[in-house]
Amino acid sequence: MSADQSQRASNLNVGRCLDQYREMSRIREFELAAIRSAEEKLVLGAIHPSIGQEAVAVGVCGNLRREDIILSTHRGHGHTMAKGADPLAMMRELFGRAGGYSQGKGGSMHIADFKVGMLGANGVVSANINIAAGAAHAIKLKGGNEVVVCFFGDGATNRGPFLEGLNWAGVFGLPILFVCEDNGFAATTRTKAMTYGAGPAARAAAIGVKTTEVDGNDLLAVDEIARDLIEEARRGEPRFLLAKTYRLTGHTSADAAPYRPKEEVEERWLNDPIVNLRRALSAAGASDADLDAIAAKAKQEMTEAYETAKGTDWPAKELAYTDVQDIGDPRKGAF
Amino acid sequence: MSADQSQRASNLNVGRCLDQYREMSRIREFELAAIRSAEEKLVLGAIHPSIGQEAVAVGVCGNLRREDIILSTHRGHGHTMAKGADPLAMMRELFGRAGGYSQGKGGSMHIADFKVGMLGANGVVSANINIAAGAAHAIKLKGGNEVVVCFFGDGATNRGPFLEGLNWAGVFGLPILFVCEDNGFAATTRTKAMTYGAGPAARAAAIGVKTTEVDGNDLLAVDEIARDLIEEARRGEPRFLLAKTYRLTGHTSADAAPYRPKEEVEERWLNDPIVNLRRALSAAGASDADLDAIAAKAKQEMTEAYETAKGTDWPAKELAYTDVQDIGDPRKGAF
Amino acid sequence: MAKITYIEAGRQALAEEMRRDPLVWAVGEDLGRGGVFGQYKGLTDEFGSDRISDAPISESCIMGAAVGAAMMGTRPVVEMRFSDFALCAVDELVNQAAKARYMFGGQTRVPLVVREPIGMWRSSAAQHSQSLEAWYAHIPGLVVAVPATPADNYALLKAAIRCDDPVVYMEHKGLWPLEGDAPEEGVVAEFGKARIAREGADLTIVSWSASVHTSMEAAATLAEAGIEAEVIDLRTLWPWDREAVFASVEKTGRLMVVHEAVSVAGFGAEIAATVAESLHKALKSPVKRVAAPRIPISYAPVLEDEARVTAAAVVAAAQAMIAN
Amino acid sequence: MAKITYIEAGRQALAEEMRRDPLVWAVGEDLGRGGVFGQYKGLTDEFGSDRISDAPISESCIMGAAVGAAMMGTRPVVEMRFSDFALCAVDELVNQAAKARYMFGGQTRVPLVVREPIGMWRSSAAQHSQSLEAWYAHIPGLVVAVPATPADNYALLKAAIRCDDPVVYMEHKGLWPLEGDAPEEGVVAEFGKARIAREGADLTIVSWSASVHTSMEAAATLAEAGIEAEVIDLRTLWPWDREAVFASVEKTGRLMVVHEAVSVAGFGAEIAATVAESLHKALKSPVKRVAAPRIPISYAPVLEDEARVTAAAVVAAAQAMIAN
Ligand SMILES: Cc1ncc(C[n+]2csc(CCOP(=O)(O)OP(=O)(O)O)c2C)c(N)n1
Ligand SMILES: Cc1ncc(C[n+]2csc(CCOP(=O)(O)OP(=O)(O)O)c2C)c(N)n1
Ligand SMILES: [Mg+2]
Ligand SMILES: [Mg+2]
Repeated sequence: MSADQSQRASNLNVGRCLDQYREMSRIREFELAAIRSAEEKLVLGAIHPSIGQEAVAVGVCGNLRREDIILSTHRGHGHTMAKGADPLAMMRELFGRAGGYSQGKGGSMHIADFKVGMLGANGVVSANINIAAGAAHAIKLKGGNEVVVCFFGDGATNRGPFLEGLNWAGVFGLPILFVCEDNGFAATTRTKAMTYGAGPAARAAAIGVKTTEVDGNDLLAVDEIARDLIEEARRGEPRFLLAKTYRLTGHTSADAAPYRPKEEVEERWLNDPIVNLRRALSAAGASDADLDAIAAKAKQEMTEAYETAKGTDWPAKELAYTDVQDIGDPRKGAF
Repeated sequence: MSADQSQRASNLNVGRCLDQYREMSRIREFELAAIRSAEEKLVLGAIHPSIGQEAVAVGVCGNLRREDIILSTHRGHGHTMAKGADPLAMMRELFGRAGGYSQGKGGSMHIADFKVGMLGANGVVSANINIAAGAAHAIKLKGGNEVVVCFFGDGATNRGPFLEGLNWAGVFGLPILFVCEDNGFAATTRTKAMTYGAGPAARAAAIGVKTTEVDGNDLLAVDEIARDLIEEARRGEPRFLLAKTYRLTGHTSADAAPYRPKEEVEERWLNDPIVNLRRALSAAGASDADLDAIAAKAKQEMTEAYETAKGTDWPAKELAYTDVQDIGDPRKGAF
Repeated sequence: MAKITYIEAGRQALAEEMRRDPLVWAVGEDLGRGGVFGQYKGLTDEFGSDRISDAPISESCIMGAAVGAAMMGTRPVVEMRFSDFALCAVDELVNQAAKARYMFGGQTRVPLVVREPIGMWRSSAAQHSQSLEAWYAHIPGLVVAVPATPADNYALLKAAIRCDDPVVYMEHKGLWPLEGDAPEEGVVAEFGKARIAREGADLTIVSWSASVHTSMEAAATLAEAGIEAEVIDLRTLWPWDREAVFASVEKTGRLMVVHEAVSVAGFGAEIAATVAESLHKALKSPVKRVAAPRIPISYAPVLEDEARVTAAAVVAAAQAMIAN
Repeated sequence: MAKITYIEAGRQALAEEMRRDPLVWAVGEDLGRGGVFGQYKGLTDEFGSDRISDAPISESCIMGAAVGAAMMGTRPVVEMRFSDFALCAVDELVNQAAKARYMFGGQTRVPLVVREPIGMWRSSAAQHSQSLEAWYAHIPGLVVAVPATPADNYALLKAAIRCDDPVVYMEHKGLWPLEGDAPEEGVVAEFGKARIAREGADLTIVSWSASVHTSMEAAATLAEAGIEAEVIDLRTLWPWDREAVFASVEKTGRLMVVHEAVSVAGFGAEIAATVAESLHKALKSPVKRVAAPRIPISYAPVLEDEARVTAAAVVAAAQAMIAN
């Protein structure tokens, strides 16, 4: 491992890292439970697992306050949990049941938890970038001290909002950190094949947003760098973080990803961010017993969420007509 | 003047430069006639004069072949004439008369002359960038040897198509030169105030498109640099040229531009690209008499265009229903 | 009675709402210099450049940022300059603003006003003249306001700013200089309540925005011929005042809808279809739409006029209906 | 008779047109791997990656580049994946593609096909389920095709690719696996010609896309009750086959329009209004629309179904009409 990696490993805070290990394990187990549930047709729509990318979600969100804001994408389970959302309410949403975060109206791509500052996943790639800039704009107008973190993928950097939203954040001096999870793929396409030039970081820097790159599979690195960037952003200097990682599953739980060689994926599994963190924790003296217990507890929590969600009723159908808007009767003129 | 300026001045080709002086004078006189006509309400809609920016249009288009393609913006009169369009058909379009380039359907912002490879001005800022990329894409698919030049303003570089179109040109290796006319303004706003970072050139370079900057008020410089960039682009390597210039008039002919100090404008007039070129030509031995004659002839040509356009009939009203589309009757269900 | 122009009425409404509520702010290109039509003139002096904010030429970010800022509790008023340019921000308006509250199960609101000036205005041609109000009326989650008078541009804009739903607020460019009675100060319109612009017993003309004036002109001409048209100004298309329209048609037995937009799939179809569905037996003659042909809008006046609904066309159609 | 699926019919139509005309090419995200629904599977092997082209996630450039490529004489087939994502490219389609020929006085054509899969499809929720065909029918310059059967997805797609106008080509995601009679090889549909899917004398049901099947199911149920519905599949909305609809309504005296999209300002309003305007006296009962409430589409089936037009709803409405 590199010099500053060993540096970090040596002065690692075991208590904090155990928490982060717990969070990463919980996300992993949530995704695994969701994938199983999709196979069982309990999950009704498409899901985009974040397996392999947990260190980015946990490393970044671990440096946020409850009142801080995040926005996510179609691949949002990890970010949402890392910000403090309840996996049962998430699982219920994936199952389209009562008590889901969106009352069963949204599903995986439209989970939000405004109580913990999670302003929503999004089904439209790159669309959350402008919305996030606006959330930060509101914080500035209100003189608040919160910061916004906007997560998006490498593929999102080929859409217009990437340019418009970063420029906006800079022009207005907004408290926002843009986090690009570069997992190498945009659905079934290798993002590089459709991206000219040096890529997202170079583009962000050219727009004027100070940019940092990090190994997104190294929780300790993400944690340390995110801490600084978030505090700089909080002062109204937008920041951009490119986290290099890898999508260990297919694009959706239904995607076997035949378009990439088995060897590539196997090799990437050797760089599993959870295993990496566990290795560092062991080196720092954490016992296998404790670490196993954390993982087991996470698995059990998600199994319970799965069971409970499975046993939950469908939402009442009247809900289809609520929260459309205040003005006007949505039933008018129908059927 | 700078070293390479004097260098250029010394080996300037008088014959070629006289032609360019003629073109710039014709554009200037066209714009002046159009502005007068707008005051007389002969021009019906808004016009955006290119006075002060003639060297960019002429310097770039002077290196194109007839079959090469250009796309322009709302400020497109200069580009259009420089590519070989007929000022009378343009003036008629501005006056909404028969025989106008768009049969009176488009006006100033929708002039095109497909015969000379001018694929249209555009009323939507930045929209021509994607269209131009597509035109170049078609050339590549057809195995043609033409090149596309896309002109747009500095303000256009804050819209998504700037990112999407440049990336597209690079990914597909298209024969296109992007020319950004940086005149400092986006309507009544100083573009810099709404643009974060180092600006258009840095952004283009970060997207991976090789970028060059030029003094857009120095015809000799634009001519020389454009020649090289166009030949490189023709080989399927997209290029970006940032031409620094200044909008000597208001945003539209009706805009007195009170938002900028008189002194600033007066100072910029001292850098009039036409005067600059004339100075170089005189130094190279061109006689005032010849230069005056060229300017006078240009003025006369545009006065005649004005007179002829003024005396031209309105289009036949049946034309309102033609060229909508092949399929379906546009009159159905109306009135 | 005091008079005011349509543009000034909107300016005053915004200023008053900004005084009343510090969370209201406006954003758009060139607002610092008063906006492209002068709708914001002088407001920067009073409210500063944070609340009357310039913007880069970034329509999708202007709209998208407004969605985020609205979800965070501010009340942005977005200026799109020409409704045509709002077509650069449709995902933000239709996929995001209109659906966020619903998709997130009621956890948020998007109290956003999008000002989208519509309509023909001098020779502005196909990319600066469209009227696409029917599009937004079709989208669940959106409110659509289409003021025809200075008083309504005041009262409806205030209502739009106070509304917790995203409101597509379509002023007509041709009406900016229109003078009319000043509204009662502080009055806030109720969405979905039409205005009877003129009473009449022979036929009902339903209209909105600039076409209300075309309809009134036609009604005056018809009156000379002894035909009394009742002219209804809908003021908002979603919701639209079904009750007022039904009551009038039950009285007159005849419905004509007049609008500037293209007739095919225009909002006139919704009104005509609804009345035909609900009041078939009350109709003395078939419902009738008077709207534009399906052509882009031209630059030359002779061509532009082919897309323009004139009072003469309304009169002719009305006489044909009565004769029928 | 040979059978074919809806998705395969489209794939074959594209392949045949690409063989016939080297200027036809397709572009969209992930096409190299067959496209998100497999509509392009195997085509790269035959035509190469220049003609079955991947694209960055750049909807506005995909559409905008197609406009430029079409003006330069190629015939791009653009894949938007979900019609919802096409909302990121509305300026390119509506302000540019639809208007270029007209704005430039006939100097160019924009022979572009935009494939925009529409409709509800499993639990896809509000941003992956919309049907906005009415929007595009409202825009001068655009053709709108909405195939309901495998045979039509073949014949209409071929017609769209050969058409010199920009065509918004809306396949229904729920129909991909639908099996039906294979079309006669090489057949090219004529736009604006409806298909009588079922003959009947008691009422006319006009529909398109997936709703045609809902209507047919309803018609079968109605037949058991002795009500003979004539079901018309419009196939294209612009142009739409007024003559066929009028002829049927003159025979049956009753018009019902059934579609999946929101009822308010949906294209059903255009058809109902047109029939009410033109055939008032021939109507034995009021025109009727059966379409979706004005709500976003939900994820959970019980909620999603509230936005779904069912055969039962069509049957109930038809019985009410007949009783009327
Ligand atoms: C505007 C838009 N275009 C296309 C899609 C379809 N789509 C969903 S996810 C995805 C890939 C996104 O790649 P990236 O941004 O790298 O995120 P990742 O999936 O890798 O996390 C695509 C193309 C979409 N949802 N929105
Ligand atoms: C999408 C869009 N937004 C706004 C406008 C209004 N508008 C017309 S020209 C202009 C300024 C453009 O500035 P720039 O690109 O620098 O070109 P310049 O006028 O300086 O030549 C604006 C904002 C428009 N036409 N299109
Ligand atoms: Mg990715
Ligand atoms: Mg400029």
